Amino acid sequence: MTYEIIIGGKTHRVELARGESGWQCRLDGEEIAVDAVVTRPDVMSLIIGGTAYEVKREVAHTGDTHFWVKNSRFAAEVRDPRSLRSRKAAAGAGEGPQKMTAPMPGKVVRVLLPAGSEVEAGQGVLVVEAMKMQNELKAAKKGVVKQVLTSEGAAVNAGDVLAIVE
Amino acid sequence: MTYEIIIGGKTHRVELARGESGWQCRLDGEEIAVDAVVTRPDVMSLIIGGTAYEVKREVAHTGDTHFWVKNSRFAAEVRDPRSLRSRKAAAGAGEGPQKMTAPMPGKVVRVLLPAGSEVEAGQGVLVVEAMKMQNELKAAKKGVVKQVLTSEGAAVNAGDVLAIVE
Amino acid sequence: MFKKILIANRGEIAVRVMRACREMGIRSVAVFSDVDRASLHVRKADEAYHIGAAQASESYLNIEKILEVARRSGAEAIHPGYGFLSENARFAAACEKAGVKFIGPAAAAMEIMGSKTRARQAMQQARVPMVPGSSRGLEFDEMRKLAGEIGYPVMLKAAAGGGGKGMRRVHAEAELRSAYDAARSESKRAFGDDEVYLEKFIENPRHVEMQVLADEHGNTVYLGERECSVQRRHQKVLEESPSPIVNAEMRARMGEVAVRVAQAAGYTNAGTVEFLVDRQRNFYFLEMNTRLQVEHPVTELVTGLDLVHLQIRIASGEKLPFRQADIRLRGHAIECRIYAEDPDNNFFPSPGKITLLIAPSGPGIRRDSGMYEGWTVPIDYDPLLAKLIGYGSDREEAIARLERSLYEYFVGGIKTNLNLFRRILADDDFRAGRLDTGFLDRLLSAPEPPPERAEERERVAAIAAALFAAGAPAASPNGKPANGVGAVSRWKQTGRKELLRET
Amino acid sequence: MFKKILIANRGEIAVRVMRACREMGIRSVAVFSDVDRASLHVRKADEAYHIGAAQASESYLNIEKILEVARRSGAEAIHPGYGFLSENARFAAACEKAGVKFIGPAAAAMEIMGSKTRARQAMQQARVPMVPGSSRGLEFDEMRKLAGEIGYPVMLKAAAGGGGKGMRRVHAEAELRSAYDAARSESKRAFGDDEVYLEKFIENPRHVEMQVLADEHGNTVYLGERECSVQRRHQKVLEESPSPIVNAEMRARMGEVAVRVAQAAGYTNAGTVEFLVDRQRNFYFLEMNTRLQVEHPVTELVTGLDLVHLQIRIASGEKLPFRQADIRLRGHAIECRIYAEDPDNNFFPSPGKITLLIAPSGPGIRRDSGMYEGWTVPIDYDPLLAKLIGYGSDREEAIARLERSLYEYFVGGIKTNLNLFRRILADDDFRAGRLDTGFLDRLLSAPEPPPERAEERERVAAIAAALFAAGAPAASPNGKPANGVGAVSRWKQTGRKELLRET
Repeated sequence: MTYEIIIGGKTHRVELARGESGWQCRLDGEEIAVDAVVTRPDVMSLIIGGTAYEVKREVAHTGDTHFWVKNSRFAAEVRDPRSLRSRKAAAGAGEGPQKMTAPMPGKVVRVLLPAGSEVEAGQGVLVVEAMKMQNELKAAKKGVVKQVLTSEGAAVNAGDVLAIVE
Repeated sequence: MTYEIIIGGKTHRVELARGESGWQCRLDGEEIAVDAVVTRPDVMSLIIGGTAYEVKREVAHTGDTHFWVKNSRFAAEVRDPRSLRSRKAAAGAGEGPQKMTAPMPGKVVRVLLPAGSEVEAGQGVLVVEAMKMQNELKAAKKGVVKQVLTSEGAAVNAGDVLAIVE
Repeated sequence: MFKKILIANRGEIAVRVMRACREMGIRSVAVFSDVDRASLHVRKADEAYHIGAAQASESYLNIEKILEVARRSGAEAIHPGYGFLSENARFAAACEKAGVKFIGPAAAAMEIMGSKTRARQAMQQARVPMVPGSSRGLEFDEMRKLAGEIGYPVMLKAAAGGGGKGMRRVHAEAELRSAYDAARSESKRAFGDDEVYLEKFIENPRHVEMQVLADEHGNTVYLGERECSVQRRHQKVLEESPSPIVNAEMRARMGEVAVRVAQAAGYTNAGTVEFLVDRQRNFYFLEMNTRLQVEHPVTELVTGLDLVHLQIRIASGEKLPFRQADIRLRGHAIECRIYAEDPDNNFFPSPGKITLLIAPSGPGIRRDSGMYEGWTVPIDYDPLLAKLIGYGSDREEAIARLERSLYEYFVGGIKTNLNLFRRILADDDFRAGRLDTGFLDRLLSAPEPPPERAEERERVAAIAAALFAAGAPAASPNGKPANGVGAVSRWKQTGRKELLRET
Repeated sequence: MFKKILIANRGEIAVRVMRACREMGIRSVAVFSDVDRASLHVRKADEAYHIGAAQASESYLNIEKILEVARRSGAEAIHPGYGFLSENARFAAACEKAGVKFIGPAAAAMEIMGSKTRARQAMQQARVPMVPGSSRGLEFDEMRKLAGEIGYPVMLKAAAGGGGKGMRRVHAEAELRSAYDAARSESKRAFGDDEVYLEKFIENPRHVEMQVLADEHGNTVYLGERECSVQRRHQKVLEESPSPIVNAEMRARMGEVAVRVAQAAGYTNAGTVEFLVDRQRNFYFLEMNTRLQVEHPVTELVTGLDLVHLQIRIASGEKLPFRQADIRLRGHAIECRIYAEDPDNNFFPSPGKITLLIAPSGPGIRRDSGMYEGWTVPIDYDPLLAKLIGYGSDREEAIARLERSLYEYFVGGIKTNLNLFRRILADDDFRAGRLDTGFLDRLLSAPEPPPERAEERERVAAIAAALFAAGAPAASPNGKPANGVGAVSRWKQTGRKELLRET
């Protein structure tokens, strides 16, 4: 079995074969013997060269799959080149217009800058409240508020586009 | 939906209907409104007349299904009269010959009474060791050891018949 | 003693109070909103009643509905927890009128202390040292005038406030208007009251508070201080007891002032007197919190007492079972507030379903939690999920145990601030006890320390991702593992390279 | 200080030692047998090595394999936990020879104490009070003769014994032969040694033990006693500190004898001196356990110290960081040993898969566990799953907290003795502190108390069974619940009957 694992833009090629005991793994061309066992759903214990790792798999509500190694989180895309199946590609960090999205479900409590306003980098455009905290969404760059796609009092979901700054 | 729930030889008839909110339940002819939610697999929170119960479902390795209400365990058989489906019937406590079964997986470390021996009620017939504890299996009644179906050093599974006393 | 207590709260604090009830043989009654049917406090209660919509004003802040449940269930007393109605004197008075004991101070004492401005007035009379400022709520023009007199920077505060809500620091007059409006609106929303007052802003003070307990027979004691300087946006993040800068002599002085404060207000039950401490270790009365604090467990661990048991005993009319001289502090305790928020993304709240939960335990670890695996954290309330408290024979051991337990803690499916605590506890200033209320902002504005062993861990993540995809086998109790002594020859070729070994 | 420690054990104690290592910044090395690949101690370790088959002689008792892993991994010290090799002087000597520090006493002290008979000889010389009996292992004929002289009942004990293994009480000469053979065979199997000696059997004594700590610079202190009288088949089930019958004066006398015992043997590191206490509160030296005890957490909770940290510090050559006068006992702690066994079926072991695990936490609760949900308890080892320890400001509060946490604890899929503790803690004699080693047998021979509210609970079980079968919905954070204030009219018809209400 061969997989391509894409982490932070870098593609790792992992070839797996069952060894006499455990797995024989070739990671980016290097042979590594791995003793792996899933101790409970989404939790894998690995022993590699005597070192023990516990890796947790987490599917974020964005759809990304994270693998936690100790306290380090890695968002990984898994491709199986044979079947050409691929897990959701990571969203590219686009240039051009900035879409301001709701970072969490909540309620829009204030629109600070209406459409057409000029905006400085770091200036607040909207205030969203969730879990009793008000959070200002700030423009990433200087420009103009092109569109405001919500209004005060509106309930929003994580990922909803609330405004566009160009 | 109607179910027959058999607990300790007694059959309860439970009729369920979804109420405007929660469940409308008829238990042995009595109307009871139940607010129930499964909080995690096999754990159900019930509120009945204001009283909160947490019921845990457990499938024992004998195949019996247990329902725990606080610290009380109830082995229950669930029948759906419409479909005539039925969960495993509880094993009847037979008369006649006593089958002595291994209560847990382990190893037979000693056969105290060979086949043909006379045996008093409460007298040990076999010793099984598991988890570093030796446990004597005792005859429930006076009689004769009819058969010994294992031998010293044999590994046994829970439920295996090890000897028969008549 | 009461036979039944209603807990007018949710989350970890409701669970904590219910545990105390069960320990004392008292039945507990939960109330819950639409979105809390499956919450842990409902699972832990003896009785549970739905009281309304998610919005707090329809449920946890709704006095009429809560008293209606008390009546229906026959509860003899109500524990308000913290937040929600806990410092609402109207609620305490309504309880009294309904013949239900409010577990907290009398409404009169709450009214003095619940309003930060009235508290300042009372404390002025009792000659308790205070920060310069107004002792009443101000209209905008008055505020602008006074701020000009005492000089910027100044602090706007909600008179009804607590927990940092409705607070704003203002550096110059130009900022005053928007800060004033924001503080009022936040205060209105959080407490149903928009009175806002002013204090001189003290640069980088420590925030140290003193726990007091008073029975209804005139006995008042203090139980030692808590250092609460680690804050973000005026919200405490980590607390400890004792404070690294308070010695026995200072503790006695501060404790005596705190007892005087409580007595001046005719205070009963558990309360906390907050002080600002400047660099010369002078302390100033800030306010009194007339409730159980979020951070009460650190005091419980160093005193060995159970504050909720004592609250209930006091409310039922019992005398304090000890005197000041009987209180013995021992060891050190630190609490981490685990929030559903994303430290990598401006601490935005992160509600959602908890898909995996691995919780720490073992020596010196106390966990007061309101979450469980499979539970969906609602968006409607404060994002506090749980408190992780470490105890040790000294501060260093408490830190070490917390670090160990944070290593074990995993919450999957939502973001939490667990990694923030790893960073705080490793910080040199923190370890040296050099704390003030600016500590956390400084830490967060510094560049994040580079991830440890990033390359090695990325390679392990890649291997694990592939193995998960390939369907690695679940544990079998009889499986033969791979890296045994019997497999040593293969290790000679591969494992010995130690390319992935962490040393 | 060591950089890496190998833990030659499994289960909760291996996890507990690894936690201490992580807290001290020391890397931990696990060893595991075929059936323990997925066990918690492997998950918690920094490194892990397979050492052989399930049978302990092939793995956890195999000195050569363990030392080979120490060599390969570069571990500088070995912590043996309890059981297995922990009291094996040959192992301590082999460690020394291999240049690996054994975390425990020197082999010479272990040899004296590891053999109960040699210990009796040494203590006779140090004029420590002892129960009449033999001070050496006996052949059957010698034993029959001596037993006749001191009079039945007598106690046969394995010289290498501990934890009740290889012990037999004998009431009359007719029983002696089979008891002798059984004790020898059990001892042989458990300890690899079949020396058996004899003591006069003291009717219903208390079993009280004293914790001692000795550094390698001649300093020895005692840390207070533990009451361990609640036993079944000589196996401790529940322990507490302090003992309900030991006051400060008796503690000082017993502690001083314990220190004398340790010093007479040249003892270093953590050890426990066991005493029998008769009805007149006279105490007799029984034996010294030259290891960390299962029940060490109760001492940790009342002293505020971490015994494993201290063991490691002592082994690395540090001096004790305190003197006898610095030890301050505060509060009360009780430990329940949670076993995979079936109290309703003669306490037969109950290995198998844990299908559901709900673990308690909160105030005053410490949990040292070796299990997790989804783990399969192997059949091959001691059935201890976890320890639940309750702390309170007094004994009553510790009991109340344990009862509360037992209420929360649920282990599904296998049988455990959780309900046994509910019964013990509710017992009048237990609550009054009227304990002796016959306590538990008396409790178990009494008829079981009738189940509480059996009919009501059966009806709830029937309803839940039907709802599970019907596929009751999982929790939704937006679901409208049923028994709200809005639904009150229906409650008038049904709920008000209160047929199912628990009052």
